[in-house]
Amino acid sequence: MAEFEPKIVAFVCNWCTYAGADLTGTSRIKYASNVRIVRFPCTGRIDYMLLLKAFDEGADGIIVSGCHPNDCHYTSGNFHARRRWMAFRSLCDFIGIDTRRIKFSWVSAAEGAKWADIVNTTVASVRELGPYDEYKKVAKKPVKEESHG
Amino acid sequence: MTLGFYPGCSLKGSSREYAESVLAVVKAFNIQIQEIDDWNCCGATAAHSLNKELSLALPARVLSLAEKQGLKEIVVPCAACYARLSMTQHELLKNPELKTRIAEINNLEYNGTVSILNVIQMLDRYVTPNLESRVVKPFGHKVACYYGCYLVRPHEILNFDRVEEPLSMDTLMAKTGATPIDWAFKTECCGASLSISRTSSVGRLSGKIVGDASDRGAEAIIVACPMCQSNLDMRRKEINSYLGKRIDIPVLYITQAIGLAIGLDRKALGLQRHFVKVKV
Amino acid sequence: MDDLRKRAKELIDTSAVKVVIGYEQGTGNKTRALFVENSEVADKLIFDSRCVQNLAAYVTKQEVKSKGKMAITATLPVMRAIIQLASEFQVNDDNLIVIGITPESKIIDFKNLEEVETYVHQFQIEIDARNREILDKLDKMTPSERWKFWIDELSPCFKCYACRAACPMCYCSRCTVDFNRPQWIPVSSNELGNLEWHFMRAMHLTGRCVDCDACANACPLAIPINLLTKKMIEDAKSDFGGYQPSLKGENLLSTFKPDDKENFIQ
Amino acid sequence: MAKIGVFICHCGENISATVDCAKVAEVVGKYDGVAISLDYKYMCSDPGQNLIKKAIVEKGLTGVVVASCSPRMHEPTFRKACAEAGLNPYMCEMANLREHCSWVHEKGEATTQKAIDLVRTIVEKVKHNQSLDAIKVPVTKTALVIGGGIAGIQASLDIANSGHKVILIEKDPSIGGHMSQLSETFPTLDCSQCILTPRMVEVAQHPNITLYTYAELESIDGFIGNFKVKIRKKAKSIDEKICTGCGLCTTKCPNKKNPSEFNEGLGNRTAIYVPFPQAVPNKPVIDKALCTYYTKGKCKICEKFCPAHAIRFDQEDEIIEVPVGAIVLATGFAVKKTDFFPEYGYGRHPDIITGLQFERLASASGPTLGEIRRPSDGKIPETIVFVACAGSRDEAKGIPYCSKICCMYTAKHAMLYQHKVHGGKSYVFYMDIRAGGKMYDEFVRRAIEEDGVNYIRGRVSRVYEKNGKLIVKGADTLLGAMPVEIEADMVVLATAGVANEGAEELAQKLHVSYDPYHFFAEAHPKLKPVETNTAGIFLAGACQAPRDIPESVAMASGAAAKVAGLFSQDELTREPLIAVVNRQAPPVFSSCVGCFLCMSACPYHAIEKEEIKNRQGEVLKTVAKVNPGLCQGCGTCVAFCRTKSIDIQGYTHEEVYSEVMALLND
Repeated sequence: MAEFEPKIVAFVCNWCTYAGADLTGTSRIKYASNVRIVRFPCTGRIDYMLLLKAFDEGADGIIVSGCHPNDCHYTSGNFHARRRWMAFRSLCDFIGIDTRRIKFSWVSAAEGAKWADIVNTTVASVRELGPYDEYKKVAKKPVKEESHG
Repeated sequence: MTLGFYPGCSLKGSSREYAESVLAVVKAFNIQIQEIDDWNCCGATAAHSLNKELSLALPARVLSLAEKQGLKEIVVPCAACYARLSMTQHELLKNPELKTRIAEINNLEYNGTVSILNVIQMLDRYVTPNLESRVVKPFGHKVACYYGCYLVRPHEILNFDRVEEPLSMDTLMAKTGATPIDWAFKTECCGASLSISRTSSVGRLSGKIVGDASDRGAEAIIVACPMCQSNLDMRRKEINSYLGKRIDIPVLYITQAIGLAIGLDRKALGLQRHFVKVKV
Repeated sequence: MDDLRKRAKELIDTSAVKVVIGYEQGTGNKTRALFVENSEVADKLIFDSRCVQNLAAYVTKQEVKSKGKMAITATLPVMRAIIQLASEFQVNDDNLIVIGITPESKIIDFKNLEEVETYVHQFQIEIDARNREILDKLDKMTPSERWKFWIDELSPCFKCYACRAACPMCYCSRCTVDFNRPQWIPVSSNELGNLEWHFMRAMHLTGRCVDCDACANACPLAIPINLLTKKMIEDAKSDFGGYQPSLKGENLLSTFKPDDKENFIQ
Repeated sequence: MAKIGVFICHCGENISATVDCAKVAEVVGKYDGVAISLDYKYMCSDPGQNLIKKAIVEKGLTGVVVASCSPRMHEPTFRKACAEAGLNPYMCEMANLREHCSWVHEKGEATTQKAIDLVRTIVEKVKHNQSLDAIKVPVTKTALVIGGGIAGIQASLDIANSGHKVILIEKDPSIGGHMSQLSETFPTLDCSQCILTPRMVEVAQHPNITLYTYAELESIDGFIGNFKVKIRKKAKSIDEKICTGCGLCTTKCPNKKNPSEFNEGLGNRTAIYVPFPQAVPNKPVIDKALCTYYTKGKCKICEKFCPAHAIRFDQEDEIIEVPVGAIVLATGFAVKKTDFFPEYGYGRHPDIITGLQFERLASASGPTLGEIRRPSDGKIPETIVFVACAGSRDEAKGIPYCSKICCMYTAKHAMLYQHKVHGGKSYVFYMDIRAGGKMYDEFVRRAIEEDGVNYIRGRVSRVYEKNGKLIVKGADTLLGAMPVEIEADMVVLATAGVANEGAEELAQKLHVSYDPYHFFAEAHPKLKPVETNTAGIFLAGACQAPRDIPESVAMASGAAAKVAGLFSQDELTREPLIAVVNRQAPPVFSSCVGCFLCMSACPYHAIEKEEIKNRQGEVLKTVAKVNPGLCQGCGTCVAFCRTKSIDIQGYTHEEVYSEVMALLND
């Protein structure tokens, strides 16, 4: 049987992590193709409900990434986001959502290599955890692993 | 409340008069005081240059004992003991792992509930409020208040007085009727523990201090540290030879000066024990 | 109790307020909300340990608000809710008088909300021992066990929204669950819909919940949904040093500190 | 029904080498709502763009997806092309197949599949996109410059010379700032006043500049292009229109012994005074805190002698309100006084002075007419010690930063001293010599090598007085920290440059960020050095960090260029990617419940309360409203709003939701 290929959704801000991921491309650094990026103006815009939606729709792992503290294009969007993530992550953990499947990171526009590393390590760790069947069952999604497309 | 008392080694030996005068003043102001039972050396100054754990374990044991004996507040007249105890409290409260380790070494629990007072803090709290009304014989002399190194440093941890130019002793002495002088050597080093090993250095360092006090017309030097006192007093011969002249200014503990001002017996204050005769 | 009735009559008779919100004897051994609009009705007012419903939920209801200036019988959780509502611009000194009441049924007169705030700030929001124990038990479970616990606990929920109606902080004119472009939360009361509804509600109450347990008390199926908000209160304490409703209007999640400490962002 | 055109770019071989572009076009072409899907070698080329334009016209496309490089690269290109073909530019989106796919993955099925997923996601987004119009904001072409030092003067002149109106306000009675106090300037040693005063006069006479001295900012409202500012003109107690500036009042005023601010306390001034002879405007003000009439109710001697009858004791502060389009902050800095230094006796000794005081001693217009004489007894010091880094780079003093200008002015001071006092001995205690700048290091070398200034690398631990001498104790770290003691006649401390008093309050008033030391923060440390994070407010000079004259002037001209650029248009055009609070039909008006927690979450103070009133003017509801001039489009409020009443154009709930849905489901 083929190795399990997790589906990873990445929620990133336009100014740092999206640009950082652009730099990964410009530097031709290769990483796992399991990730799909959704672009937001700022981490402050990332609605936590979207993270749940991603799991609903069958994501096995999630990456949320933005500008390092003090680097926010909008000065404090990432600080607001960080607070929400702290609360969100606590609640996820309490309700039993597997927080190992949600990676939060700061990736600047200069950290192309870091982006590749974040993706690769997330893919590897989620692959090890296996498909997120627990959530898929609740979301009435097919639990048998399937290929993309 | 009973105030705990940690004399440390000096106050039981070469600086007996410091202990005597502290206790005399404390008694005169009706303060309950109790010496910590089974206390040990604080480790100054040798321990902290040799063995970190030992240098923390020694003061920690004293503090643990004070806690165990139900004391909430202790007065530590010796400036070196005061610094070591305060440093230890700071380090252990900052670092829980270290705290556990030290508690294991001492086999005594340590919680950090005891507050540590130097002699001036103790006086400020319990004596100053009533001091002026108790003065019967104003200490009408020009005095140089000498703080030394340990009383105010490191400021971040002790958080006592102004680090570069402290004033607390000056303020206190003014209340006894003395005139504190403005001088430059308040926090210079006296040579401290080099007293035995390099007497000539002490002569030079302490010489500058005594010389400046004398030049500015001081009639007494007021201290709050047994090492400062013994260097400025006992090493006067070396000081005089460094300065090339004879200076007779006596060196009094602040508790002795206060004792005199409130009319305590000179002997009870141990004034006869000094090398430089106390004529004030 | 006489003091309370006297105070209510006084407020109505002097036209200081149009309505006094309090408790009356309900059916069985239960109490229910009473709206005193004339002084005869004031004699029905009661107060005892059974009066746990959070009356603050009424001050934002259009039907009550439209009567004019209100007075409210307020226990500590009600007062907390009032201050939180004031910080969110839902009530103010012009439209609300608070009649404070201690657990011993003693009346506290407050001149204004600022005094209520001062009173409220004497007490920290603390989780009671019984719930503490449950939280500790849940904390010791693995995430999978907790997941199973919650899916099971929430499965009977049929989304009657009694929790929302009872909660003084759920005063939004349009709840996220009623938002359909897009439909964030599935309408049906299936496992996923229930999970997301209660998850979202707990997030919305983070930093705002006054720990009155009105939601859990109102639930016809006795689902312990207040554990979710209690957990958030606990975590707010350890992560952000806790919170208190405050007229300053600074909400835990609408503000931040540059040195907020987390241990999971890479 | 949506008609989306999808255009897959090969980017030469950059994309097609690993992604099967033809297959992507084919698969995507089958999706609902996709009217045309094709691939091409270079979409950004003219023929490529023409393909898109042609399809828009011929197929009547309602949306366009260009799948090529990063939108950060070519989004403007393709949006412009769409606009040219008559499609709203915001109906065009890009899928990033190059940076996020072809360049980072190996050739293969999975990579092509990812490309398909990415394109599908953006197609779903575009289906929910809405036409947006660029936001146009009118521009008031008047600039407010706050602070009349060299930075404010330069900025005012540059803006005025580009043809725009300027209002310059200065809190002191005269413009000129610190530069007017300086003796000579490094590294050329030309006289500060000689180069400054012509500029000051030019400001006063410029037809485009309105100058308010003795005036401060009272309040500010509005946003870029449309600020409304209130200025408090403090009462000068004279009628400026009548006053001829003859100065008779200042010679007659009996209240003469007040320390002169201009001379840094080394000279005196009267209660009615002109700060210095070259002041602009050269008309006096009465210092109400000192004037005998104001404090004791009797005197009025100036009034008696004024030949023009210009004294007005009953004058009150005046508040004027003006609309401005841009603001330049040039409020400068302050220096720590000697009383900041306990180790140097808390400044109690008169012969321990600051660098700025030394400037006054060395200045020909100063209290000693340019002779270096010590304040205590007027003697010419035979030995002088300069202490660099007094406070600066000292964590313990709370000033860990380098004040930047001190190395240079200390070298200048020592040099001036050597030039004026032949045979004098000067010492400089320093930590490092930081003389980066054109001709700067040469200047310091000259002080050391030609003028014989003794540089000692080490810090001074204490300065005290003994037998009429100041004993300076320090260490020479280049000689193994050997203790050094110098008996000096005067000590000059190069005290740290700090933010002006009140800088924090001013920043808060203007919603401008500031650093931990209360200097104003630039929008980007490298690429936006004169902008602030509030659009339309710019920085010049030492209010942003300690700066020397050339840097302050350069910054001022930079800020002026930004203002002129802003004023070159009648309307500001901004991307419409901003937040909007919904409005609905009565009686709901908006789903916003008015909790206003979004207000504290907004980094830009862009959210306001709007009262919805009926015809009788009664308030029916108070709801949030986003000020389009201030909103920068971060969306922090959007994710925070419980009722989902705020949405952000370009990243709406529906748009991002449909993206996420499409990512994982085809």
